Amino acid sequence: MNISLTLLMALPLLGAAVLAALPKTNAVLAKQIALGSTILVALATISMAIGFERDNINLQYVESYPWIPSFGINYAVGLDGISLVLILMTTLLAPIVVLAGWNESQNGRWSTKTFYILILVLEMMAIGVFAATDVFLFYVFFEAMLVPVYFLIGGYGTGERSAAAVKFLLYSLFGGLLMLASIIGLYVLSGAQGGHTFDTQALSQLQMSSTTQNLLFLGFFIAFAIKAPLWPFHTWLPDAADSATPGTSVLLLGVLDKVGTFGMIRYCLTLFPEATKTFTPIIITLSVISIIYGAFLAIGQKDIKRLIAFTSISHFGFITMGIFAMTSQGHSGATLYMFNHGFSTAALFLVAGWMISRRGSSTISDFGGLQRVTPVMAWAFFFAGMSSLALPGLSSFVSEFLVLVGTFTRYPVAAVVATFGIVLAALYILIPVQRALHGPTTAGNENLSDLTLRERVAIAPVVVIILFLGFYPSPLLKVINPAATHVISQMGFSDPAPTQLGGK
Amino acid sequence: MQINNGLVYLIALPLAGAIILLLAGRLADKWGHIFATLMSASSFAVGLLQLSQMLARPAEERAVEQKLFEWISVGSFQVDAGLLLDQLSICFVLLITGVGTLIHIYSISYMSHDKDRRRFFAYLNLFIAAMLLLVLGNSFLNLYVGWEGVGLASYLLIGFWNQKPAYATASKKAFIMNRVGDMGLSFAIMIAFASLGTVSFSGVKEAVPQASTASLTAIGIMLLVAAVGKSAQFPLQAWLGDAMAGPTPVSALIHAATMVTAGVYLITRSNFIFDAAPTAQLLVVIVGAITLLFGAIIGTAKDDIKKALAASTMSQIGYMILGAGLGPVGYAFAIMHLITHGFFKAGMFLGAGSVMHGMDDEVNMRKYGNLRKFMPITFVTFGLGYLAILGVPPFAGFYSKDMIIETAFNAGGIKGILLGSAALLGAGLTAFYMTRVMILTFTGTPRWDEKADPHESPILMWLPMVILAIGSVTSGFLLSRGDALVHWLEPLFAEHGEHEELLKPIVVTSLALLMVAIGVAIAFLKYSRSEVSRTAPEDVSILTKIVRRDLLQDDFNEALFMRPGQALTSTLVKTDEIVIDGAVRGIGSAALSSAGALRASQTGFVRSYAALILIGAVALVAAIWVVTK
Amino acid sequence: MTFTAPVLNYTILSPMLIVLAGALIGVIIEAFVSKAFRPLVQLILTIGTLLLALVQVFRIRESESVTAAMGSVIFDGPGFLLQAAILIISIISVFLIADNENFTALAAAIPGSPEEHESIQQGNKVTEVFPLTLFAVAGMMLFPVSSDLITLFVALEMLSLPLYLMAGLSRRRRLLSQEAALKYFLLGAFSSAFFLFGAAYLYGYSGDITFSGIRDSVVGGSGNDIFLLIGIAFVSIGLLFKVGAVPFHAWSPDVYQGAPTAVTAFMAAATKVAAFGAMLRIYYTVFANAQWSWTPLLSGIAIITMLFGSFVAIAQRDVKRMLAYSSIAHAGFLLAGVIALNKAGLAASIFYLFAYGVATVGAFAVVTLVRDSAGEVTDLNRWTGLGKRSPWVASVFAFFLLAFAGIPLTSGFIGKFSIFSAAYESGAKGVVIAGVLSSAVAAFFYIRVIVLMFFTDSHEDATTVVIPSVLTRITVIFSFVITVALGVYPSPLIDFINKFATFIR
Amino acid sequence: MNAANYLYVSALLFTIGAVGVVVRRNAIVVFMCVELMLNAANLAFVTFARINGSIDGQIMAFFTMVVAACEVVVGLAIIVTIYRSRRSASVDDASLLKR
Repeated sequence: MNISLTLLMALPLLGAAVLAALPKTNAVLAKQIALGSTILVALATISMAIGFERDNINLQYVESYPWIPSFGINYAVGLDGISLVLILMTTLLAPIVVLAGWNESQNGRWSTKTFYILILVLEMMAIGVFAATDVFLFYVFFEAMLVPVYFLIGGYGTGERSAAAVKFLLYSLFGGLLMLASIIGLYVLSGAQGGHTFDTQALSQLQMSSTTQNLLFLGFFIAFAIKAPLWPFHTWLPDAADSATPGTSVLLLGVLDKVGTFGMIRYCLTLFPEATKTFTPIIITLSVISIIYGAFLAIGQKDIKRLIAFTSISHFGFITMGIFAMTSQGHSGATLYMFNHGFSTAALFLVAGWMISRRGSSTISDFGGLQRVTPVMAWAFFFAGMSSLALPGLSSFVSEFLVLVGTFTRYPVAAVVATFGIVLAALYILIPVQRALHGPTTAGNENLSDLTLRERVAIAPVVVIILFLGFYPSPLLKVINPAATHVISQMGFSDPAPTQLGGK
Repeated sequence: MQINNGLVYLIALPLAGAIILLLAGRLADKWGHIFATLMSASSFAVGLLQLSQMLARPAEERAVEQKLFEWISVGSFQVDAGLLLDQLSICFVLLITGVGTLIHIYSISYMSHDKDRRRFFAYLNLFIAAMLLLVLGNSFLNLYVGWEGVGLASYLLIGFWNQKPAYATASKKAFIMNRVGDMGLSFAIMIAFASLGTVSFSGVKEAVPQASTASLTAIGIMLLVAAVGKSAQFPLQAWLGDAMAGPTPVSALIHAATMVTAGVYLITRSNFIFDAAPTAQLLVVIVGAITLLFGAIIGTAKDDIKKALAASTMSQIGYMILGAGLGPVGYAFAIMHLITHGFFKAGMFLGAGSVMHGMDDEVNMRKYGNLRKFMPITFVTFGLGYLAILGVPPFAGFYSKDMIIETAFNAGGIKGILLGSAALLGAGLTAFYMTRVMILTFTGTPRWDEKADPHESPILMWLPMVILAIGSVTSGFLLSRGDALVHWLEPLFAEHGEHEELLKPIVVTSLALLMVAIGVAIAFLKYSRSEVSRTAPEDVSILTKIVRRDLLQDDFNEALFMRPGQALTSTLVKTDEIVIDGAVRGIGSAALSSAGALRASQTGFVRSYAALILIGAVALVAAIWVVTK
Repeated sequence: MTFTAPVLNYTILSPMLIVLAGALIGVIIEAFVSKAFRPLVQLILTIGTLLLALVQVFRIRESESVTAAMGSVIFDGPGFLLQAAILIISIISVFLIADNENFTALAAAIPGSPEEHESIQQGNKVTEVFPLTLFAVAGMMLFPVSSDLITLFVALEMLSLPLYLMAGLSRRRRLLSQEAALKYFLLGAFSSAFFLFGAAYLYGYSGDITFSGIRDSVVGGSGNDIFLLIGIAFVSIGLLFKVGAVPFHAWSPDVYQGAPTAVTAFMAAATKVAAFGAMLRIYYTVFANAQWSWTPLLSGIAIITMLFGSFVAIAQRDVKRMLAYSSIAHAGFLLAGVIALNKAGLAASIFYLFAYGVATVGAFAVVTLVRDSAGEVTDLNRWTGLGKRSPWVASVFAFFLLAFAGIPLTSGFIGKFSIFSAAYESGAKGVVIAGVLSSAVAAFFYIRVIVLMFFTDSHEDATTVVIPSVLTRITVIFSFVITVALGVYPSPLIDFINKFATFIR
Repeated sequence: MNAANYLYVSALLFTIGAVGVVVRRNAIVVFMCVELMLNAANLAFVTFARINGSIDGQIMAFFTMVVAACEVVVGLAIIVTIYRSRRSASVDDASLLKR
């Protein structure tokens, strides 16, 4: 058996162990070790991605060992195109976050090394949650991930950090417990139909009444909708993003929240195809509400971090809509969107974080005229903003357009309403751009320093990835497409053939 | 179709210029402007080379394609990054790179005092690249990339002096109103894919015969929305006036000669859709007619020279849209007017820039006067452009505008009469406000501010003006000689049958010239005979006030979109906090208070605990009795 | 008439006899060994006894004959598992009890009196607590293996009486401690009376005091159902009182708070194992065929218990009271295992009892470490900032709380999963949903404590964490390791339990 | 005489005892009420032994008495201690632990 995935998960843990053995005083060494480990993990992931057979729709790098045999629980991991892409995103973001947030840990309650131990543990769990092919294993990672994030927000954040951390944790736990009820339901059903198992493939073959299926589906879906977050389960996100350090926010919005949308694909759709069809209209509606609502709230924010959080709510609306549109464009687009959103949010949060740490305030109106004072930083922020509003030529455009086109072929009304989101996106990006970067340089901003070399090195790969994938998304799409098409065809859907309006 | 792997250089050269200048930062301050100009010029050279190759081929084989790479491919949604150079796009390529290069040259001098000149040239190069992508893309989606790319460049250039809040706001406004239009383009592409299964020009063209009219009409209307946004047509015209916040060369290049004409390009490029969707086509002409009047009316009351020219641009593009909406017979005339307009309007804008250069960046024409003495070259070039826009024979505008008016009359029935009359009226109004500009600026008595020091601009500035002026004089004649342009473009458009002529061409021409003469005369009477005050008179009719407020376009947008939008936003922000988050917090505090209440049940008295056990026992027995009954 | 000697089958009884013998020797030591040596000797004796009993339990786990003392005791698989669990939990609890800071110098002295001062100065120790513990352990071991009503009742009293006394032995705040003892005693006796009355009716129903006899009557359905129902109801009250189910829970917060923390730990963990052990046996064997009558009621009580425990815990300001309410909530979860009435439920319950018991002792062990000059501090407001001052202690405590909350990778999660899935399998979906919801509520207060410890800046009257004694350290580390191990790789224990988890009827 | 009557008496005694526990304040009296309940149970045991014709119930009664005696020992010890501390045997006075 190929144990690459396990080794990949062991790498960050190894880094964390080395860190734990370090003395508390040597903060710089801790940072270097953390950076080294995350880079190693990223390289390892890239090499796995190169070895991935793109046209093979079966899971690859499969591993399976009995874990709790009496419950039919296995330690089972494997990759398809979707999970590979998400793991790639996670491991690429991790070193960037470490490098970008080099000094983030210094205002924390605990030492620097603890910060990086938490980050590395989180990275390991994120890999695990995307790679798991056993529902129980997935759940374990899903819940256990909360703990490092909780301490990252509560211990190293700013402002009302502990309240935000608690809110985040309670929301997530609540969703997780609902999912636990559903998992128990699946477990019992599988026991009645040929032996207890948690294997995703086997569970998708279960027979169940439509009521049962609907209830179990809801258990999963609400958990994922909280995590994603979908309106109206979103109110934890702005608070969490407001309080967390920028790096943590990147991991929170960029990686952790993707577990929600990933879970929808991997579990809601595959395990409960019938219930999915039942609930699709509602979910599409919620997604569209999220898109528009998130955009409007973003426009109304005065705090830059909250603004970014609300833009993400809007973006997650797009992702969810793409998933449930049940077309190959929507589905591939949604997965690509997850990847792209990771980087565009990373860019926004990291640059915003640098701005905030220099200015000592996160209120948008405290900035002003930064373009003349700190041109590189201003450019970076502007670029991140353009990526967030899905400017053609940048990666998010491809995914957003695919989602819209994919949705339009099946749910034209939803797609049309969602498209209004792109105008609102222009507003919620350009308003802060104008207030923070343009206009006369406001008092207090005259002496801000521009990005340092370290910060430039950190943001450069993000910029390159966003640009590159904007013009040439094929490498990712070729990995995603087979998996996405597979999911849809399993559900019994195929892309709608071109149909004329109003007949001919 | 033939393959030509050289097309990419058209875009790559200016794009490389932009990237290098942006990345190099201050290092490139010394040579950036020259480098950018060279990039633009090389692109022009490549364009000329392509033209010469194209001329060498027979008419049906002139179009060439280049597939760069597979861009987006998911299921049946297959879009390659591909370029298409045909007779239509070569016109644009040459216009963009040619006028673009001239404006680069002009800007070297115009922006020489600005310490961010390098950045300005980077943006200019970026614009050229994006605009070329717009006209070279071989599918609607590729076009879309260029479409938003020019929007971005326009945003950056309008807001080039964004340290002034009003300028920053203007750039934001332009971008957002453009996005509204872009939304239309998105819809068009989505509908095209959903109903025709393809988004490439060639694919859509092939699919049109099988498509339902409803689909095509929907696509056409959405394309029109896109065109309306980008070309500042009614009702999305409000941004163009504010866009004059950008440096004047920007106004000349982007907001006169090229970007704003992208809507015309889009409609012409999609001729096969509009030809099959009469309703959409009707909307196109309506929009064109309204805008040409709208812009002209606004132009009559503008004191800001650049805004007056902007209003004129709006109006002239209205003519082009009108022409493009008139079907196969009108496309070529729309393009012709587009090209001639590119020359004379760019020339006039550069002239305006030259004036401002000498007048300490003053834009209020009421503070000009008698400048012909001090700026002879500017006066002459501007004057040639003036004659061209009026449509005085044999200047360029005469050929192109006259054709559009004529075709409008020939559209048939009431429609033809209405459109033709609107176009005629527009010609008169144009004559009025342009004459007003000429009089206020170049004649009369000086009304200058103290700081003004009018002088002729340096050669780098007047040379492009001269070249453009030559174009303003000759282009119309050259393009229409033997219907050169019409025949050149013929392979792209559907055959058009002979129309019955409502009015003979000579009648139309005479009417048009008459209108022009009336307009000029009124302007002379009004402004030349009496002293012009340095401030705009306040005791004017309500109608004038409305026209001065741009026909209330901003008030309208504010009342209808901005304020309700802001109200909605703040309501939603409160709702989120009070209702949604409030519900969650409410559950939390309800749990806490109920916990407090339950906690009180623990009184500390052992007898009450015993009583609880006793009650529990009784309840249990009772429950058992009920359950087993 | 010839006298037939009863067959006692000492092998089966040996673990309990060992413990009882140890207890008796302990009493003798009290009389003969000098004060100075008593604590050490008693400790060694107690631990030795318990270890020996544990070894013996394991040695006889697969013995052929399972009944002893003429059918009064039945040592089957679950009996073995429960006795082993009780012994392990007792051992780590005794480590805490050995910390003499917890106990009064002279129980008979009036609080604050000169005698008490004198006694403290002489360095007196209440070493009687060791034999009392052993007696209680013996009772606990007997409780789940009892096989007739007499033995059951005697075992119940045997485990209760020493605990009543131990609850009153606190060194600090003795009035509270005595009050706790009084309340525990009065209410305990009160509930015993209910239990006994119910036992009488079961006897009246079947004419037999052995479990098998009563079971046969239930299966046959020959007797008077009203007697059976009264019997079930009243016996249940006695058992539900011991496990602290609502509405028979009222004693537990007060007693948990008032009793010396080491005793609370022992009581909370070991009593729960014993009481649930007996409950499982009775409901799974004796009452199984009358489930139509009691499942709905028990489900209702389970739901109320879970929700009540979780909700009221939110509002607590004292860490021991909070843990008491948490234990009420856990009693509710465990009742789900009783309701399940299947093999999975039995195995899950035993796993849960062990995991929860160990974590509970560990949590209380941490509580004993947080002190100021006047002894233990249980006021949560003074726990603020503990994570800053003593990161390790706070982290371990946080980990136990996460285990109580059922976060994955802790034993609590596996326990919760297995017990809920068993309940779901038997159709008790309502209980599962209530369990899930109350878990969410419960998470709220566990997290609150974590917030206090880690994310709140400390007050001036901050507490300190004493350096733990070796014994306490062993307890904490052992509990921690078990809680982690059962969360990460529970398979060996689950398989082991599955192998034995079948009641012999 | 009908054996059921003994059961009624036993139930009556049990109820009196239970109510007594709830209403009386003196710890000794409360404890005596508990004893009354235990004896009510004993009476039931003996009655059932008679009805069923088996001897187990009577044995149970003896065990109960022994256990009750043990309980008295423990109980009185606790009550006396608390009386010495508080100079009061009222159970209501011992109510520091609450909420």
